[in-house]
Amino acid sequence: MSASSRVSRQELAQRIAEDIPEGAYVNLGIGAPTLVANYLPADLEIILHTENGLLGMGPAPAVGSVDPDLINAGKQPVTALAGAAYFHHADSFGMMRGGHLDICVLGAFQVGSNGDLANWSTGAADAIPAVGGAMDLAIGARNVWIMTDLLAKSGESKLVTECTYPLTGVGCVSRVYTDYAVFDVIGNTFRVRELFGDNTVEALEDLTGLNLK
Amino acid sequence: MSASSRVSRQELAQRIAEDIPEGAYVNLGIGAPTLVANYLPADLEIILHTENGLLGMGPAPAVGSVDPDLINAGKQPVTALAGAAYFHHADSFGMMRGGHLDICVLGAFQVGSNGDLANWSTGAADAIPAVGGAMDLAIGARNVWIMTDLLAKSGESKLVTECTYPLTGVGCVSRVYTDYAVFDVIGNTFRVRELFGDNTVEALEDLTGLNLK
Amino acid sequence: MIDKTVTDVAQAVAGIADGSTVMIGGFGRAGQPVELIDALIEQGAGDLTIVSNNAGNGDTGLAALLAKGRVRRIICSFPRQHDSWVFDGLYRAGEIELELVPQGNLAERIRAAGAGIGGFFSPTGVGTQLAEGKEERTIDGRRYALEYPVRADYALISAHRGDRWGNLVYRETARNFGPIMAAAAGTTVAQVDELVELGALDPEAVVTPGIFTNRVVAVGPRSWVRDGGFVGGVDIDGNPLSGSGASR
Amino acid sequence: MIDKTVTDVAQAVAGIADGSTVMIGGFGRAGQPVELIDALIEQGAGDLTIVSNNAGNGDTGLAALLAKGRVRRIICSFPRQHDSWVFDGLYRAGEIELELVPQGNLAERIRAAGAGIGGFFSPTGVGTQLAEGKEERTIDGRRYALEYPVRADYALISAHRGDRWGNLVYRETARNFGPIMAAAAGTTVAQVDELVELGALDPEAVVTPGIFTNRVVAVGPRSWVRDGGFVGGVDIDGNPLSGSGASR
Repeated sequence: MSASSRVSRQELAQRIAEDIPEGAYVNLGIGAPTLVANYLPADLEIILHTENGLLGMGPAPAVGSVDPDLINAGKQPVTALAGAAYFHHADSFGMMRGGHLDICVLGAFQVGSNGDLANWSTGAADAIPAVGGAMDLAIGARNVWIMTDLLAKSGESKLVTECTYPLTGVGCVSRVYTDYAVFDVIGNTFRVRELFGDNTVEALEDLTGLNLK
Repeated sequence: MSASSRVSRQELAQRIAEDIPEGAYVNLGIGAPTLVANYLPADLEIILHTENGLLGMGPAPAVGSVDPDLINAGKQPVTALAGAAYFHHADSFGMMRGGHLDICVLGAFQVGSNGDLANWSTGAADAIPAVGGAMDLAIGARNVWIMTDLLAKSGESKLVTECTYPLTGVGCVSRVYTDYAVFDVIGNTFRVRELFGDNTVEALEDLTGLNLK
Repeated sequence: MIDKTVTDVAQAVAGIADGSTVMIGGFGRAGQPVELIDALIEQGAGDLTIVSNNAGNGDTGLAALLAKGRVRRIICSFPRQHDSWVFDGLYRAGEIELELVPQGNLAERIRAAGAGIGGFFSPTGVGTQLAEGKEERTIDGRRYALEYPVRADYALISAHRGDRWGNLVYRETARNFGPIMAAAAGTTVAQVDELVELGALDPEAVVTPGIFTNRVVAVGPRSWVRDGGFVGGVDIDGNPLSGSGASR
Repeated sequence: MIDKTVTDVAQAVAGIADGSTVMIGGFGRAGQPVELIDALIEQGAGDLTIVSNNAGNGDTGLAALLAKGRVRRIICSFPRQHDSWVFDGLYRAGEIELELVPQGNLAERIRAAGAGIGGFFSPTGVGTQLAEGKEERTIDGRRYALEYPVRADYALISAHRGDRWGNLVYRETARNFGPIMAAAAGTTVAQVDELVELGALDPEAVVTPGIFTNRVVAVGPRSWVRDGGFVGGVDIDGNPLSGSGASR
């Protein structure tokens, strides 16, 4: 598989942004998914939710205009758009848990073909555990999309038949955007939705060890 | 028992008002308990809650200044004091259920010596049922005080060993203000706290059929 | 551009199907979406389940909807009022089902639906007729009954001001059920006195964020408010003091 | 006259006993009651259970409280941060107990305590390690686990403005846990940037009604706000941009 068959993280963010329709309420998870915001078309109104208590989140402020009271879930400075609203944590997570968000984009350690997601803990014995809003996000949006490299640094596929890492949520993922291809999770299997570059389904089967047909 | 031994409804309201300390958060139920507001000392700050969504309720407005958006739980026009706050029904009843109100004053059909309260339904077969906030109020304040005539129009005691009317709340009443005397509910019995006029415990025992000693 | 505004109340209530569950905001006159209720009557949907604190009074609004036989079932806390003759008659005739719910449980069950809570243990009503048959549990020495969410296909609510994203603010105790119903319905329709520009509502003071609102329709100012200020001159039902009571 | 204001942070945290459960507001720097935490350290209470989204970072604030060995147990959602070395060390040494709770469950459990809910079924965490041992139930086809309220003896929170009745408003995302913690504690202590006259806060926009607040202490304006307006000039921790980082 040549490197040219893989899209960059920025290209992937852009690809995801293209799939978000105007009017959608969207939560972009900490890390790579945050990049998606950079590619949302300026002429479309897409409303970003940050679970620490803001709908209508805008881009990062200039350096001198950082407001420590106005941050996102990643504790980075943000701004608020006209039409924004603030609320407390119980209201914010109720918004999520209650199924009001259209799309949430998250990172992953592993995604199971049954839609299970593992993204909060590697299960390492000496790790300091921390979960934050990961589990709430995983079950909280109507569509949970994953943005991830297809392969872990070790070369193993992050798409698996069954997750071996501790789960974040059960059966919650509907789509996975990777650097090789986009997959839908349908009926307990991964289906290739879109291939990037010269990737083929067969080549992805080799890489992942999954039956993708 | 002479009529002079009974206090009027207004006197009883005044008597109750005397027992409410400054700084208390108080809900006055629909009907007679509403009268208590008229006797709260003007120089003391006592904060009235109305469960339809207001803390810091003030007196009724003048006729031309009635605001249909600003009402109490009895759907009567009220005003809001400086320092008031509005909130929605879930927050308002959470305030009550969560034990944040100091005192709630309610009417009663019957009060049991175990503190049970019946005040929402006579159980009549053809009655249209309606409960409103009665049950939430009954269990919702740290101190539930009852304001009532001691005797029903039929002459029967409203203080009973066990309620026969449908219950509003179980074991929730701590004190009963009647036109004859004030009673505390302690350890599954009524204890006379204060006698009005020339009432005696013995005379009240005759009237109620209860052991009050 | 997101624009949730619709131009008239007929559009606002379009699509409500027979058999729907419809929440109707308000407590007394305050917060009652009177224009939307009238539009629902006009629209014609029947076999409805209504969720509302009261069951209508007089011969207008919810009472008129009931009188036309459009309501199969009502979930409410206080159907009986001095002028609830329409409901009373239907109830006595066995022509309407009633689920009577203590007001705070009703509010919390609606809130639970909006917040994705599957059920909760409430102390209200425990040991009374209204908790009969419910699962009971003692937790930390207090008795509770298990209550389930109440959700709806549509919520019809009344707010004071709104913008094209559906952000809403209310006025005084007219807030009552609006914010929780907005979150508990598949489609939330808000009538507002006034539409304002996006950004005109203070984001610190927005009570219902637009995410909960699907349609917004302006119905014009309440008669007791002029240019944003309270002017009074009405009775508790909003009828002019000097008038004949002919207004709704 | 009701006056919940106290003149200094020492009075604000007076009476917190060893063994207390103390909620501490804030998410990141936003809404962190830094002056109250410092006062709590000074006050000396130990054997504490802390409820807070994070477990401290750097060497100040909550981390300093931990470093002094005052905390027996912490209930939080995200203890691990790049600079949470104090917590990390204590945790690895087995010197602090951790109850890890998904952030939304933590928020809802705190809210339940304030609202008198005995327990609730949440879909969050079901099927994961963090719901192991919890009672599970399928309701309307969705799996839920039973969660219990989290309450506290004290809540230490930070708000923007407050009055002598304890009414509070917050600023932007600094609102986070303040309102729900205020309702969930026996004694709620709020530090505010600014005390205002009773009536100065818009009753439509009060976020925490005074009923939930027991003590209010003014700590002076945030350095990035002047005369009520945002002026910036700080980093995300509130340190002056041009400064040496010596400020807290």
